[in-house]
Amino acid sequence: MLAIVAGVTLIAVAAALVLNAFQGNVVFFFSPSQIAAKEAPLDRTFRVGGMVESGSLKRRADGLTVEFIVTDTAKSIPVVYTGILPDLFKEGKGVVAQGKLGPDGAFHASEVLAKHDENYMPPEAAHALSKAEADKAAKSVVPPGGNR
Amino acid sequence: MLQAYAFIVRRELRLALRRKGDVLNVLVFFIVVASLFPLGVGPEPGQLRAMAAGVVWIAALLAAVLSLPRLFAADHADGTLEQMLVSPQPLLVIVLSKASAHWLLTGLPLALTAPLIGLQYDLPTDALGVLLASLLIGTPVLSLLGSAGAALTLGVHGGGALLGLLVLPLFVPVLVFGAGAVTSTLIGINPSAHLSLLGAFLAVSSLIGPWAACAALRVALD
Amino acid sequence: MLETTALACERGGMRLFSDLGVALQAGGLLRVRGNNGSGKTTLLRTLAGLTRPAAGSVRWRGEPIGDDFRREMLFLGHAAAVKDEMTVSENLEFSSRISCLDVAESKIRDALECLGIVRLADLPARYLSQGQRKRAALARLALSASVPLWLLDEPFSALDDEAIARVSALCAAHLAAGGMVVLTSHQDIPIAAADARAIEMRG
Amino acid sequence: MASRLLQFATPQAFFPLAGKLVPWFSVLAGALALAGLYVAFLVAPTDHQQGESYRIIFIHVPAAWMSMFLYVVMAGWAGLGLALNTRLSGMMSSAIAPTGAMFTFVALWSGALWGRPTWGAYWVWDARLTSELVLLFLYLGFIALKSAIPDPVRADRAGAILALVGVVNVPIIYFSVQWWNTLHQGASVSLTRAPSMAAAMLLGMLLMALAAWMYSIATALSRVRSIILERERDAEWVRMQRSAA
Repeated sequence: MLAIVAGVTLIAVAAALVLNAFQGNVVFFFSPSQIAAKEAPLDRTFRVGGMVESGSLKRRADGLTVEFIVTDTAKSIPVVYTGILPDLFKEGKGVVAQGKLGPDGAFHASEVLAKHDENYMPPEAAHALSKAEADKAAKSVVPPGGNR
Repeated sequence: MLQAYAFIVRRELRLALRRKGDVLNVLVFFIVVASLFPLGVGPEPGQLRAMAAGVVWIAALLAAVLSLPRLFAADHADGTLEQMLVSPQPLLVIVLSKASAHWLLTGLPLALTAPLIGLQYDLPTDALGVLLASLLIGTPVLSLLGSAGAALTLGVHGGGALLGLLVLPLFVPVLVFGAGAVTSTLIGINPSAHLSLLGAFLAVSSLIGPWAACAALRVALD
Repeated sequence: MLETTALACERGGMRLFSDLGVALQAGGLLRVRGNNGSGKTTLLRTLAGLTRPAAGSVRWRGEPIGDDFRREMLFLGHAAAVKDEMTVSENLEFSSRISCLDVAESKIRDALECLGIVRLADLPARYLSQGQRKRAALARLALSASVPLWLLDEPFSALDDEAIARVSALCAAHLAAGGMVVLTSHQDIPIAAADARAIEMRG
Repeated sequence: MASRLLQFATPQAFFPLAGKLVPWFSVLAGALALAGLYVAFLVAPTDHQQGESYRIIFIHVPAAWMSMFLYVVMAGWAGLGLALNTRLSGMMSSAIAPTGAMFTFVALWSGALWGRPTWGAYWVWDARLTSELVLLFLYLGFIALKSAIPDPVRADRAGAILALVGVVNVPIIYFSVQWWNTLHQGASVSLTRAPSMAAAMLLGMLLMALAAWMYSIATALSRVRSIILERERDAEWVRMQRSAA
């Protein structure tokens, strides 16, 4: 009898802790709006996530440093990155960069991460979809985890 | 019930302290393994800081696996384990006190020395605090699931390596959430999510581990 | 009190015995004879609830054996169950406490005295001879008068005549007080018992 | 009905039955595999993003499904054996394990080969590949434990306990790796959840999955026959079987 009671309480505790893990402000990364609102840590590396603004990708004279703007359609933040961009990095697509806020207000990234999604479909369907995506992306973007 | 738990744990501690070597060996092994990595990977602080949590946690896992076979082997050899199984005490109490004694002798010392190693790896103080917290929550899992592994491989030829193969995959969530908690503080992410998931896994393991250990002991001594 | 119905046991896939019916009442002594490998030890371990029978059942007071049964049973196997790192009295104290027996210091010494090894009380068990280790294990009998069922596997092995006399006296006293003893042995040691029976295990 | 089924529960009665079933399932597996491969390579269209390299999905996904499904089935048989003390269930769990491990290995390799053209690396610490790797270790642990214990009865029971502990942990391991993976790999912004599979592709994958399932049953049944012979070698009916053959 005691074992059953102990078993049930343990499972309840486990479930509660898992739920707590999800409700907490699980931030994978900070959005440009949060950075503008000074929520991101200033003196420490953190991650910024958002959409790469189309047409904002510029390569500096030294050929290695790139600049682009990450936006969540509300605010945007310039990002400076020295290194090779991942082959899946594209304007208009999502990106997450890890680095620090520089004194000049730009985000100096030490690492840029991109990930392809798992959709597989014939080319024609893809064109139709991407047109729909473009309209939707313009309206609103929410990073997963829904931070407060 | 609780009284039996207390004096079995006291007996385990008394036995262990009479063979001090075993307890210290595990601790020294943990420190040596954790100190080998900078020699192998290079002293560059940024790099060390990034892998500190992983190294410390993996060293803790290996140290635990190293010390698990002794959990039941000595008592099995001299027949005292058999006496415990026929004693009026519920087998669950015996398994829990053995696992607790194992944690007090390996998990706890590892957790307390980990911050020192964290300093070697240039971890900031708040990350050291999270490292200690994650180890305090995570190492009991090593003893709980580990005791099931030790019972399964009791008296089996080649038990040590086999035990590692059995329990290390089960320790993956502990490694992921434990090390993850520390690395997330390094990139400004609140570790509470990791720590509470670690706690959830501890709760689940305190259910699965003892059940499996009891069943395995009955099978081993059948 | 203790009874088995159609009990059958296997070892390594080989059937040792089957259809074994045994019954034991208060004051009953049961000797289990048989040559090596005939299943004597397996039978005792099955009665103690350690080994799972291939068929049939073991009942104590009409109920299948479980936690309560273990409160009223003492099982001593081949192994002396004595820790080398602990002294003789520490060993006895632990084995008695784990069997929920009241363990005053004086009682421990009396039990050791009863088995003639009280002078070894504070010696780590590592230094004991095989016979002394067996005596240290059997000392528990002197504390277990209140435990009705004694299951003893080869209690007399490795013992000298003096120790054998002490152990058989303990058994006789236990039987006289209404206790029950099941023991396996190759030697025919006389033990006074009102209801003494024996079974022969054919290999 | 149950009593009729139970009479097949003894190894001796199950041995001839398994013998009759093996050819049926093998033929079924072969037919389904041919149909599946035909659909996979000749009917299914190319993919908009990955062109032809995505076709490995017809091996990778069924293998991954089978690797997890077989672990659950193995744990089920093992748990049954532990509870009912029936020898045949323990043998079935031993018979399934190697096939499950093989599918896990195939899933891993096909995942890695697929990672090469798309993510640019043979091994990618993607959540699925990593938790699949851990699943392979769980299979290997089960097989190693059962072969390390000489006494078959104890081996079955110890293996059952390990399998049950494993089956509870598999979802937890997958979840923890998923969580860890999104942090390491960096969670990219996910937009709409578009329909992810074209009809023909789905059909190809289902056919291959069914083929894999039939294959597993066929191999498990033939393997359990050899386990039964091995375990019951000194039983009367096995000796008669051998003398008659």
